[in-house]
Amino acid sequence: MAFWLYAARRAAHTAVTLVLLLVFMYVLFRLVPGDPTTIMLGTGELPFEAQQRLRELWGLDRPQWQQFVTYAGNLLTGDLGMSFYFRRPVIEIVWPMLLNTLVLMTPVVVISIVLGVVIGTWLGWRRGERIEEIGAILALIPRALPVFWIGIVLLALFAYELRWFPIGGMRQAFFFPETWYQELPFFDVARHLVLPVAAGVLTSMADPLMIQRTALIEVKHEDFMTHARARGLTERAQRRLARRTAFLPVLTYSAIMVGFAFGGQVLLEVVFNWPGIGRLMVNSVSQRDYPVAQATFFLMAAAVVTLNLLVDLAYGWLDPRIRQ
Amino acid sequence: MLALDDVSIIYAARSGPVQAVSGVTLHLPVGGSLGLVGESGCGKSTLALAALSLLPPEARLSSGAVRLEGQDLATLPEAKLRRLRWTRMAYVPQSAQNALVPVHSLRRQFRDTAAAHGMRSAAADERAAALFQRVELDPAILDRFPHELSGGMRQRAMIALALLFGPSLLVADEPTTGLDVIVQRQVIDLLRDLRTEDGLALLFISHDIGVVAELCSHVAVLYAGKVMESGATDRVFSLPNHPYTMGLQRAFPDIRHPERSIVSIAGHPPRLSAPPQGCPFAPRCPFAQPLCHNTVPSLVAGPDGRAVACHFAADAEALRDRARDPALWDAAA
Amino acid sequence: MGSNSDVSPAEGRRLRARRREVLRFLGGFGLTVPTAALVSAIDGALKSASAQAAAGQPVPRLGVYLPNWPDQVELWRQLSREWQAIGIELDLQQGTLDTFVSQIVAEQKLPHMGSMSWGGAPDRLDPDYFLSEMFHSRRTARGGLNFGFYRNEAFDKLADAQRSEMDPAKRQQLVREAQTHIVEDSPSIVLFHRDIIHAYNKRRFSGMKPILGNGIGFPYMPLSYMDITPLTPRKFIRLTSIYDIASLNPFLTPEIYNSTTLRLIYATFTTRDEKADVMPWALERWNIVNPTTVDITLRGNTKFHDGRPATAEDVKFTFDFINRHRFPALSRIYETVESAEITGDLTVRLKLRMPSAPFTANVLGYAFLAPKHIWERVPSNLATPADWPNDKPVGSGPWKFVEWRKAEYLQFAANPDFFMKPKLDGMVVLPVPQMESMVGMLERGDSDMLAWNLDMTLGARISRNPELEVVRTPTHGQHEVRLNLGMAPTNNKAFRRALQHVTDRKKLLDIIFSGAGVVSNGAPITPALDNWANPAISAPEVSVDRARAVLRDAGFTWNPQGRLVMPAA
Amino acid sequence: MSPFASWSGGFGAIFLSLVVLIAVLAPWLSPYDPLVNNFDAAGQLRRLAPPSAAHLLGTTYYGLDVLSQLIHGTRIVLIVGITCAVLIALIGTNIGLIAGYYGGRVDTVLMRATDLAFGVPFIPFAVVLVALLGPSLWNTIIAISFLMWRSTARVIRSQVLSLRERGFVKAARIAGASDMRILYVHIFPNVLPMALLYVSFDIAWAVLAEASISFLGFGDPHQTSWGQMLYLAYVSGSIRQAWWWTVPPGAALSLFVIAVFLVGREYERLANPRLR
Repeated sequence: MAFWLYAARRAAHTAVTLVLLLVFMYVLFRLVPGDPTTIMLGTGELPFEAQQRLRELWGLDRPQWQQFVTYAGNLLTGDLGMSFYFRRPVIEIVWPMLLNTLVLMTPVVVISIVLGVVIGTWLGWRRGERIEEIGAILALIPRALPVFWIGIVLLALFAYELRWFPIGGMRQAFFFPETWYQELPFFDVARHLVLPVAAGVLTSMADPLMIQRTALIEVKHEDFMTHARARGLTERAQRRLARRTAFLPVLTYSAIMVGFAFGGQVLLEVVFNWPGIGRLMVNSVSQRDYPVAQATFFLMAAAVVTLNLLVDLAYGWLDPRIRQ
Repeated sequence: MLALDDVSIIYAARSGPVQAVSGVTLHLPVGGSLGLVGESGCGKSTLALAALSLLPPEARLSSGAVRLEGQDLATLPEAKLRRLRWTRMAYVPQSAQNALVPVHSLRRQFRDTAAAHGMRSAAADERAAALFQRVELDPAILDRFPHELSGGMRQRAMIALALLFGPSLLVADEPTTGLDVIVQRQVIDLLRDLRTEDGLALLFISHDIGVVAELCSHVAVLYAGKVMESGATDRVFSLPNHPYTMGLQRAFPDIRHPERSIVSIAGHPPRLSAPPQGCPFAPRCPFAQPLCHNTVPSLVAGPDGRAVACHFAADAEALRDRARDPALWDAAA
Repeated sequence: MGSNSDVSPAEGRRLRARRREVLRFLGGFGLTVPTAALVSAIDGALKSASAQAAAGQPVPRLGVYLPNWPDQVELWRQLSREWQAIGIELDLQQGTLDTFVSQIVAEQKLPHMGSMSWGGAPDRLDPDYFLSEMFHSRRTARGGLNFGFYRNEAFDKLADAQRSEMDPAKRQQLVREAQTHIVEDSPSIVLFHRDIIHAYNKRRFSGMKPILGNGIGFPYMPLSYMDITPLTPRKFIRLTSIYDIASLNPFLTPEIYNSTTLRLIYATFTTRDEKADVMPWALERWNIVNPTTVDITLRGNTKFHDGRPATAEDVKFTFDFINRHRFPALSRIYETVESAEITGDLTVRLKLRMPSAPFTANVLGYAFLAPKHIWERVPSNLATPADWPNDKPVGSGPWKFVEWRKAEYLQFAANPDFFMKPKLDGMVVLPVPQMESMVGMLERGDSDMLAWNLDMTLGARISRNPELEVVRTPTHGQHEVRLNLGMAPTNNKAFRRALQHVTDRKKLLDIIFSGAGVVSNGAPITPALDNWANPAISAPEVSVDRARAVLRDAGFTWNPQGRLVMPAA
Repeated sequence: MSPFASWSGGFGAIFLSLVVLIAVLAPWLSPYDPLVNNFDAAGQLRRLAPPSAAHLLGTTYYGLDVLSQLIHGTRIVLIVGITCAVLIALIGTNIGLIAGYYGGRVDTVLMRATDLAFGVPFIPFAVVLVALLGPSLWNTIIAISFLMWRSTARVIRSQVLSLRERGFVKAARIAGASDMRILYVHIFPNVLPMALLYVSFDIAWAVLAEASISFLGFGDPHQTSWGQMLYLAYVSGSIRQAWWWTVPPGAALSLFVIAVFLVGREYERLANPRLR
């Protein structure tokens, strides 16, 4: 019962955070000068009078507070509004891009955490050995490289020089399989995924790795690890035990990591020409397409905030100590 | 059963090597019981870990040998050692709270231990239930997590876990610390029953000489990593030959002499990174003479199977008399 | 473990404490002081001065707006240095395109000058755009593109006259004369007309048609794709472009890339040929009855992509539809065309609100044939039919819509029913937002044509590849520096003319675009557009001495530090 | 501590000192003005010239000397890194201190703000801010600092939560010390080591963030930061052709960040005995 109360309270907090976020973003975007019609005005594609008419049609001539009331009201009914730039419901614009982004981000996050935990455990287990010192520094190096730079280097090597992988994009517009494995359903997307995922994993892996390593070093000194050794558990079983216990901080971090991944996603998407939500967001900011920019911002933020909530709740499941 | 011959252990610390245990020799016969007493930091726990060959990586056996049933543990390959652990020798650590895996249920911990030695889960469950009854715990508790149990229940579960394979040696490191008196009593009774009924050899570590006196036939008094005195428990505690034992004895309430006031030995144990030149206890010893500060006394075996490391062991009778005065101990500081 | 913790805690603590003391000091003092210094330094450097120049005083640092594009940044790095020769200094304020629009066009806050580049949209081939839109005093109103506040009655008259002059020869005269005013008054420093450079795979395709302002690959002029011929069994071409379209509704967007791409599906009534002359496209012919009456005749046998025949009904519907809904994107159509009457099966008579010389090119060339049977059934609950998604566009143009996957590709199939049948089976446009990837795709063979402004250095690299061909085409688009005539010293004609003399257009073009382009003669119409350019105008002589002489004659002096000083009142 | 570990910390420290030295001496060290186009004897622009004796690291698309740009870039890196780190430390530490010390509603509000900051995707937000404020170095710094305080605030708060229950804080409170005094005289020095550790990492993050923002084309076009160099190389399509233009700034950036990490690690080792 207490758990449900706790969960409900956390959920309420999350909801408040989301609402605040929404207002914050709305205000932020309205502060940016110009609207989508001004850009067409500036390139001389739209005369001033026509621009004014467009602003009327799109409701941009109304006072800000009225626009906000409309926006918030629509939002309550699940309507994210209409994109100025695409003149379609925002959800139709954002949804496919969000899916594309998830296709790229999910493997990045999952592989980063799995590899980070495995390697971090290994390094922590080897604490004090020279190989651990070198390994820890090696793990720091890709973390220090800008992700777009890694992407460029990977592209130069594996796409331009060796030609093993495509230059960018998510699919080849017209892909004609030549051999049996190329006919596998996701082959085309998969081969487009390799390089961006590699670049993403290289940079995202270091954090869970270092956290896992530190946690493991601390866990290793716990009495129950000595006791596990005394019980004659095999080294593998001991390491598994340590990994399982040390995983909790990584779990907490994973929610933050998804946030970072969302934030850094745009660089990967630019370098690898991935049709995802990060590029959509940056473009919609440049195009002053507020409804889309707000929705993308909000979706990302909501994902992070909600994940935080889920992680908090999952914590209870993974760490029975705080389950009450 | 268990024999420690001239064991010395050195810790590699940042400031330099630290001799935590030096030249300790102990013997625990099959079914026997040996208590190790001393203040915290005297090397008891290190010795216990050494007996199980569980020293942390930064510690190393610099001399001597630990033999279990005649086998030198140091020469055994890790795989053999692993199989020896828990089947032949089990361990009840200081705090069951920290020693049980917090994220696993007790059943899981029984099963994992069993699996490490090739016992199936079903068999482990059956054995765990039986052992729980043996330690007077409800087998339903097996599905609980450590934090859901009281301290006494945890400690008993810990003992039950130690008995999983019916080991012949049990090393118990302060198993009663942090428990309230009634629970302490239950645990001690349990250990005594195990010893007498199951013929378990017990290496019992405590700072509480009362408990040791109750559980162990033999005792070794440790100070600064060295044995100060050893022998049959009743003899050592009724007629201590070493001033440290005398002080230690005065530091605990004695049911036989409730009128005695409790003293504390003034001062602190020496820093092991820079041990004193002579007798390690000399700086705190109310009877210390110049000789004590210069020369390390060696452990001399006595006629009745006792041994003592004191230059003035011969004068023990007189010292015991003087030690009755509580003021003496406070003045030494 | 037990024995370890009591080893040397005191000593360790002492050591650590001492270290911490030191680090604390370093952290507290060592970081704050230099940072405070740095912050104030940055702050000082960023303070801008854009004050008006007073008579007899040194000219203050001149405020310059520039977009934060690399070529613009390089341009101003050059100009800042060159203009030092006449003793002026610049204060550069870079912004994004939209800050430019909202600040300068909408809010009319141009500092002393601002630089812009104007693309070569097809309607700008008509001289009216670069004359009237940019320099007519009417366009100094808020939102107008005469944001430097140039006002000259004589010029206004000429600009108005050429607009309604339907006789090409007379119009040519008027246009050429109007340009002389711009050159004389120097409200703008027109720099150069950068060439359009596209590249394609010549082993796979032939028949590319370079068109002024369009190159071989832009969709601005539909004619450019008509003769592309496959040389391999693959009969569809893949082209890469930086942009993607935003909408499939041709009534919605005025953005040039989007609107011209949709006009591949929706045939415009007229179009321009390789020589930039107007030619009929959806029309069979047009006939100017009088300056405000035009008869247009649709081609016989025109079919929409869904197989329904197109008739005069559809033509009339199109104009009525635009007039009724007043689509902002199509303002030039409803502002020009008053009404449309059916006069035959395929003939419609258009009544114009006023005589318009650019009518056949810019109105008939921009209006497209919309199928009545589809657009009359657009849901009425929309604020405007321009908001209808139009997911399956049906037009009568040379290319049929197949599929659009946003940010991935846009696919067309050839329309065999169009009077001029494409030689290809289809076309795929791949939006690739990075030049590097576009070049890479072309080199790897992942694309067949690079339809975006290449740079000559990249062009040289590409042309070393035996499979690839680079095509350079001039354009009427331009880079210019607009001067603010509303404030000193840029309100001084001699000052503006002096700037013309210290601006080495050739050198700028060489450095910024590897010389790929046409240097401006100072007039807003490119010399490459020989129909409209004034051959009598030649580029101002590049000479610091000349510039200084012009300034000296106008009363400017220089102070001992070499700074330009305003003439005494 | 193994010799290798101290060696790596030492390497970081030496490299950073070198960067500072280069930044200070940039005008004397760089062979050319980093913003002046170079022409050859025939008056031709040295466009994308490969490394030679005259230009050790070649030239850029506009004929600028890469080595000189690289050298001047150290200044931007230091300005961005240090300014951001200080701003972040100022904001983050104070929010953490106040939230942790006062608890209750203050804590709730400040932590809600921190949650909010964690929810905002960083790069897109920076892009919006730059669009709002205009592209300049100072605005980039503001955009970076505006969000990055979040981690510092959280960590400092949790430290303060445990510190405020300690004897010395209670004693100070009983002795009647003001909240200000307790916070900044008693508690602050104890969280300083952790704050400084975060400062060191913030330097690294800030430098990477500046490079990312520049790379997306929202940087200050008049500053030759390393990120700006990469951006220009990228948009001019010279990444593969002119390795001398793309490798040095990328490598310098990475080395700088690695050096900061190593020094931070070494510092952490000193400050946090558990990790020894």
